[in-house]
Amino acid sequence: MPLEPTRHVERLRTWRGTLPVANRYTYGPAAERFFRALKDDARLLGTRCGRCGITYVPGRLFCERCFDELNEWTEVGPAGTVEAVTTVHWGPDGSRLERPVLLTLVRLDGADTVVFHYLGDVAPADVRIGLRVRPAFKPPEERTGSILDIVHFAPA
Amino acid sequence: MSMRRVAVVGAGMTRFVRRALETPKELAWQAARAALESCGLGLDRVDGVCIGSAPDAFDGVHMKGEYLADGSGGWGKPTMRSFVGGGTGVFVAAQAWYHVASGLFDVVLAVAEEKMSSFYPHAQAAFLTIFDHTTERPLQPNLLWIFALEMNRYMQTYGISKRDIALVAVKNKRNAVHHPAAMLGEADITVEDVLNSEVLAWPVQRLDVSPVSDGAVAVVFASEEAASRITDRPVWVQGVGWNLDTAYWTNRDLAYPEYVERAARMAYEMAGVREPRKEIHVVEPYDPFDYKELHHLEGLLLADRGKAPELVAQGVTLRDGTMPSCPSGGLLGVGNPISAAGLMKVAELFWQLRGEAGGRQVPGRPERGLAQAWGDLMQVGTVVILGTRRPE
Amino acid sequence: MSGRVAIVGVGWTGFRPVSPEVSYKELMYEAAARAYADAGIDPRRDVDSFVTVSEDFHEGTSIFDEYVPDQLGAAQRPVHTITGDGLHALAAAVMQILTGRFRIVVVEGHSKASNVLTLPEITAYALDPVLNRPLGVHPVAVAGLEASRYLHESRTTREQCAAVVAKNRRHALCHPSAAYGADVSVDDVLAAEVVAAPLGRLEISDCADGAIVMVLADEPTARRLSAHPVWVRGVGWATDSPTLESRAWARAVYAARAAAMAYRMAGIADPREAIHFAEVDDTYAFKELQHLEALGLCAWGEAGRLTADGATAAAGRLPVNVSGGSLGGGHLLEANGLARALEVVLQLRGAAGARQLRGITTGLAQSWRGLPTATGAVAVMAS
Amino acid sequence: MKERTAPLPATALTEADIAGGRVLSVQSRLRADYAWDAGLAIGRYLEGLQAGSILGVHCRRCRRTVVPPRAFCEQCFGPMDAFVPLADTGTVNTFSLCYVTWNVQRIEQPLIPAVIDLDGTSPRCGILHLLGGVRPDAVRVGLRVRAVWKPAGRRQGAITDIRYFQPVGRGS
Repeated sequence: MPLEPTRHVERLRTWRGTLPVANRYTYGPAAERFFRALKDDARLLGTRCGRCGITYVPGRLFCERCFDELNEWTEVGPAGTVEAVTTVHWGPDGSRLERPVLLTLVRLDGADTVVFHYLGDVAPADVRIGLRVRPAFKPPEERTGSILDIVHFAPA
Repeated sequence: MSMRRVAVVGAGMTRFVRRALETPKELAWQAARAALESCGLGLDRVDGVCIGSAPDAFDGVHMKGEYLADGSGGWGKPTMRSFVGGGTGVFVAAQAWYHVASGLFDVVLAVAEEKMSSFYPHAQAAFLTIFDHTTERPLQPNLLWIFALEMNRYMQTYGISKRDIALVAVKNKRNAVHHPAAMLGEADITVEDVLNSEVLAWPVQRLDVSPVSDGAVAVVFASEEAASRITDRPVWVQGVGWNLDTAYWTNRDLAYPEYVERAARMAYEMAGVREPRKEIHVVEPYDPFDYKELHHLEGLLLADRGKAPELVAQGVTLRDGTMPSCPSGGLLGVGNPISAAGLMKVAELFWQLRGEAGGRQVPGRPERGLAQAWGDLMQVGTVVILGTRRPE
Repeated sequence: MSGRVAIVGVGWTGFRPVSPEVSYKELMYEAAARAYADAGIDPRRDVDSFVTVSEDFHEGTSIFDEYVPDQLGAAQRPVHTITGDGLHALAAAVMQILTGRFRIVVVEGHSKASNVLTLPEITAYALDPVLNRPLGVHPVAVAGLEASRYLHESRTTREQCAAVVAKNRRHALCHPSAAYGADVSVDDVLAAEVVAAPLGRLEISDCADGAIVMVLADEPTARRLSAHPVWVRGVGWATDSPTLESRAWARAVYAARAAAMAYRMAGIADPREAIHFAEVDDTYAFKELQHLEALGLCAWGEAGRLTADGATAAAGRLPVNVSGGSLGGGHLLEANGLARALEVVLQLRGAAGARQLRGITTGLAQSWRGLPTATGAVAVMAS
Repeated sequence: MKERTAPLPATALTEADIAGGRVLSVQSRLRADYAWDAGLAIGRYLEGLQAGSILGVHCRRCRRTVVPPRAFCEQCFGPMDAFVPLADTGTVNTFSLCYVTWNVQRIEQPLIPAVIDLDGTSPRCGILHLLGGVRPDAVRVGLRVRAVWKPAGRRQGAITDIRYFQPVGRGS
């Protein structure tokens, strides 16, 4: 420990700084295909691992369990089931939100995995696990090939 | 010393490219799958995973090791990511070694990945954040500074010329012509090309520097017993070493990488190497900048201080020289996705020692090779020695 | 395992909400100096390797391993960093010693969380940049969803989760180093504002500053250095899917796998019989319950009831987080798992002061890597 | 052309592929703000700079004076708190003429970063700073330099309270 610690509060200093980190991400071959289908046709595609019997949505390039390359594309949903739900009262920076946000995990029909997204057009009190929901897509001309091309999931 | 012996049994890699379509985890998967296929293993045979990746800023994911875990084969497995800056790629091999040598693991997959193109607009800007936040970052340093300062000190101390150093870039870019992963193989490059390239931070010029790259490399390590069931031509880990010098880099002798010497001595001692210049048959020193290869050959005790340029000038370090250095083409020729580039050097030794290096094969059936990486604020040395002879 | 590995020295500073009088280096130096004094070693002469844990964005520095050697006495020595929890570093140290080439290995973890002004945004940067991050939500949403699924499947109640908070913050009152000891009732917890339903504000650990250093040694060295070595009988660590899409949402699979590895190494067939007390991750109150079940210390869906009944309190049949956990002690970022291990060491040494447990010889420490990961580690230790 | 035994994976893109939208991409900017506690040693250093003085620290056991100051000696691991004012003159240990900024903008007049061994420290104990007030072609290793300070009223306790170092003998 320092031999002569700083005891004078007024002499304590902090140095302020920020990390200048900005990134641009390509989607990779699998997500490229998933998001093109979402953007162009409002279709939701998964890839199936025959060896493990799992359908991943969004479709993936490889199976994390067995490492097989996944080439078997299959359309899923668009309806699905709420697997988990939360009402979030904090904004991205930790400040209190005036209007809380509903988030959910949706298992699309035909998928073995879940999609993390907003839940909309429903009061928090009316949401329960097991609720049947469907995606609300943005109009075709507003879709960019993003997870936000789905506005939210809403009761089916 | 009754230590559990560890072998390298497989290796694989992606191409090194300026901008990859694949996501970081997809690059990791491509390399890892190639490595497993090279030795006929399924992922179910892997007990543990070691991930090597340098700053999170490049790939642009906080806790990048977690993000990379599935692509690296870590689903449901013990998975651990290490880093020692640019030394990470060779270190992850040392980490895989201690996983297996501990007796806790039989087969370990080491995966190194970097997708520098995700830092946008330019990856070099990420390096501002490696400097001390209070005493250095306000001066707006860039990575070229520390290399240029070290290179100048090295040249000044020993009277080395830019021309002496440019020979390294020429050698490595020519060697890389034969590497299927290479970005910058150039058969006809000359010293004049290097000396006439754009001055970035004198004495550093454009062709003294390795490129910003995306890529991944994977290597499979196995215990002696497991290796015997996988291959009849294992390559053995004979020694590992690593060493980290003070963070106060301006308080150091920049003309000599003492941390590399210390790491090398640790590895030589473990490998029982007493006369490295005779006993190391092929060497892959870290060459992110051309002078660094010289600096590192000296730190590895493979050249006298200030004398590495003479070895290069005499052709000793050519692929068909008596001590081939960077026969892969190195970072200057193959590319420099930081940690992946380091592990590429370990993979190169594996291929060279098995006689599988194709057009890059060094003559004379090498029995022992050394791979080395360097990193942080000219601060860390990492060394792995591989050989065809089973350790005592 | 032929060799045995022991913890022969511990040192720590903190744990406080802020620590403005020291830099991170000085914080680490103080913890290291204490650990070396505790072990009776000179780091410049006696230590064969150093393992530290850190994450770049928690430090505000890329490849932060650059800045660790000097204040640990580790300059020009073998040092490497693991981007994981402190228990991962502990496991790395154990492996190094088991190779037979290292006698003494030092492990370090620290938190200067008070210096990080935008922690939620940084945590959100761990989400998949294409699939998840564009939603632009506070990462606590992931914990809320996990709590939602866990409570649903395990039939655990919010009151049982609140009992974890009340227990751990009361435990922390008996720990002079804990940052957030308080006499909090279950009703207080349930009355707090909702953050990410079903998670309330008091069910979320607050961060603290601190540093922890441990000295590990092989058996002959440990017996020479220490009259009360604490033996590391097993270590394990594991990762479930890093993706939100394909991981297990109700069960802590990572903790179950890590525990299976550690129990195998320790030769433990029945953890309920072998483990006398546990320090488990309680970053969120429900995680303590989920982890106890994954560790096999109780049946699935049983941890909530046991907690509400007092079985996991200091005086209970299976004391859990007698230290106060991170709910009571403060969450220490990468050092959080080392805080769990530290309490196990102190208890097994009989040096835990007012919170000393009686009749214990074997304890377990467990960590979770935090949002949004599915990674955890386990260490089983014995006196 | 290069020899290729088997094609290796990874798909190379051009900048135009991404910028032109031929492949999909998404951008993020990390919001990462910090208030790093300077602590004892760097706190004193910054305080000294604000007062127009460069502080080093001396280890009695190792008989070494170093800068920037630290609260511990990395050589003997003992605590170190003998802060000593150093001269603001020194010798250029090494330097570069850098034509690229940290964020990769080309500049015509080079920045001249240098390691400057300050007078009063033990051998090879320099700091990183910039040189100024000198023609780039006149800089050499061994050059004697002196700090050029910001005016006292504009100093804030930062390494940039020294604007740069310039050759000794030039008025400042």
